[in-house]
Amino acid sequence: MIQKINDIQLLQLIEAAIFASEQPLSIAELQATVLQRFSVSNGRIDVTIRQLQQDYSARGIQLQQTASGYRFQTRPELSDDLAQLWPERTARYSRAVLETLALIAYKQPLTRGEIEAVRGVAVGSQIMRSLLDRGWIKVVGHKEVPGRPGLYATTALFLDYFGLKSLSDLPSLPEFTELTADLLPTVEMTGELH
Amino acid sequence: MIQKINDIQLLQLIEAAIFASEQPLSIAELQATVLQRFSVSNGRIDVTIRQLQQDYSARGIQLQQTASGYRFQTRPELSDDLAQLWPERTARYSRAVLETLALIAYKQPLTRGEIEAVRGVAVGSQIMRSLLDRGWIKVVGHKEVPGRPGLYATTALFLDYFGLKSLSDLPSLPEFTELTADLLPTVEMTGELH
Amino acid sequence: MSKSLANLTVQQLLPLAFVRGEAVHKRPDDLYIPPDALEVMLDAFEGPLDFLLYLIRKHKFDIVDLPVNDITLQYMEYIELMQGLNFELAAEYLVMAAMLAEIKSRLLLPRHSQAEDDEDDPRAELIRRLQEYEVYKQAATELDSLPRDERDYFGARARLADNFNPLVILPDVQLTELVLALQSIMRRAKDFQHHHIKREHLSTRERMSRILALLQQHHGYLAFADCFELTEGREGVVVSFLAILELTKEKLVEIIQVEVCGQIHVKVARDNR
Repeated sequence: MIQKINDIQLLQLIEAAIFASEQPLSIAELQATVLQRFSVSNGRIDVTIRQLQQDYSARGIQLQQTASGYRFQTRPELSDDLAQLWPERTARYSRAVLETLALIAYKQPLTRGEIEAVRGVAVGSQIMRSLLDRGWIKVVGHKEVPGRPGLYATTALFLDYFGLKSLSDLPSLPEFTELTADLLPTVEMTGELH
Repeated sequence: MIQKINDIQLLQLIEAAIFASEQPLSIAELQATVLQRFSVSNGRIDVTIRQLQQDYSARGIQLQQTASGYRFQTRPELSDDLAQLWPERTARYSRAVLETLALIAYKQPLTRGEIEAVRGVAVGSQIMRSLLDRGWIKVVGHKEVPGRPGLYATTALFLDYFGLKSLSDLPSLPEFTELTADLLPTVEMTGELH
Repeated sequence: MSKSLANLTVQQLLPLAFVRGEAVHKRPDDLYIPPDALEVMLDAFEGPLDFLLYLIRKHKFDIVDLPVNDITLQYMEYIELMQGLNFELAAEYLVMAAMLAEIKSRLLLPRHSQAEDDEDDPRAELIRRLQEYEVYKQAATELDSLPRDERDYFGARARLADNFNPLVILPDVQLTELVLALQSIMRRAKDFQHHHIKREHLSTRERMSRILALLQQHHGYLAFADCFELTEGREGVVVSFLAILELTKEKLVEIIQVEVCGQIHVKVARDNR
């Protein structure tokens, strides 16, 4: 029953098995499955795996040893380009995010508390986080009131994204254009808010 | 923005992309994803793929072209040993499934009633359901007869699974052409048969 | 493996089902099939056409000459046998029996006139169906013998490197969306009694941010003169000056002059409340 297998066939079989398996394959698993009808020593498998590692050393994929066995994985340097294969689209920004961004753009620098005062609702940390992560806003200082809240302003990246040379290129609000062509409205906080 | 890529990097990137992708990758898909920031002609990709096919010609896996693109798959000679990796997996299909699939493949698009007319027997809903679930067939329209039954056709996934580049790669139906030619003399012969 | 695949696959054939495939042809040419084998056999057929094809092939009848008499007799014989076994006959088998009987009866009728020569042989439709079915039965066998994924070969995949990070495509925002958002705030803000609308140069607000950022770079302390970019000209200097005044008014910065006519400094405001 036990059959012989030559070195080339052994290499092909182990190579194909590791590629076809969903999980990493250990030497014991190779022995128990694809190699079960052959008489192959663990040492010979070791030699074959080292040969495979060498064969793939300069290729787009490499043979890696993990805790549970051997598997092929892509070269780390290629990860950024491979990411293009599965782009993850995030959901559109909520109204709260857009209003917060608009307020920071038109009324900067201002604190989160001031944004909340104008919007009339609390501004969640995740809203500020998503705008900070996007690189559209940054903290440019701290307001010297209790708690020293951060003062938010828009960034150069924000201007680049919207194709603006400066904030004065932001469109003026139609309903206020009759007041003045070049001036933009600002909501000033009442004394209690300062 | 458009960057250059040398031949070795290009080969590694295409190789890794095909290995990492769940579905076969076409040249157009490679251009639109991993190669989008590089300026690479389709001809150069062709050359690279031929190089890869040659690199893998004597290995345990091979680079194959299927209906929807390129994919790596194990050498057919190894399948019996590799099947040991999935002892519970069975790749047999019932005659009812195969006959239904063959009819859809060769006579598409056609309705379930038309399949039943040829097979002379009812086609169970679960047969159609499982072929649909598997992604091998799809409804491509409706026949304008009472009840507007769905018209079934095979998918690219069906071709991929059976290793076909297109429907024209299906084995031909030699008897079918003979049959239509033979039928006429048969009908004319009736006099002598009484 | 998907659930649907399980539906598609069949159990290993039972040993008794040797009637399918080559085993059938090796059987003696006599008609007799043991009743217990018949039940298994019927299961192995894909319907009455398949069964009829079997009978024709088994007895080496030429399908083109289709001896309806012999076939009908044999078909009926099996049907009776099946009924004797309380075998639940599929309607299709009975329809086929009826069709065979009908063809037979039509063939037995004497032919009267020349006109009837043009009439189709009643066997023709059956022959056409049998031949068409046989073509696709054969096609199914050939399809089954094609090298196939998960049987004759397996997909070869590689994992992504550990440093792989998915590419996140962030939502697009149009400038008009920002304006609309602000308009909606303004409409709501009008309802707040304690707010009042004031006009202001937007460039001043931008300059305020810039000066604060500049102060941050210089640890919160900057010479007054360094807050100005002289290359911007008179207008730029005015905007910067207004921005510093506005920052002072909003108590975000302080302007310090240690001695008369000394250097003026701008400093980020500390505890001035």
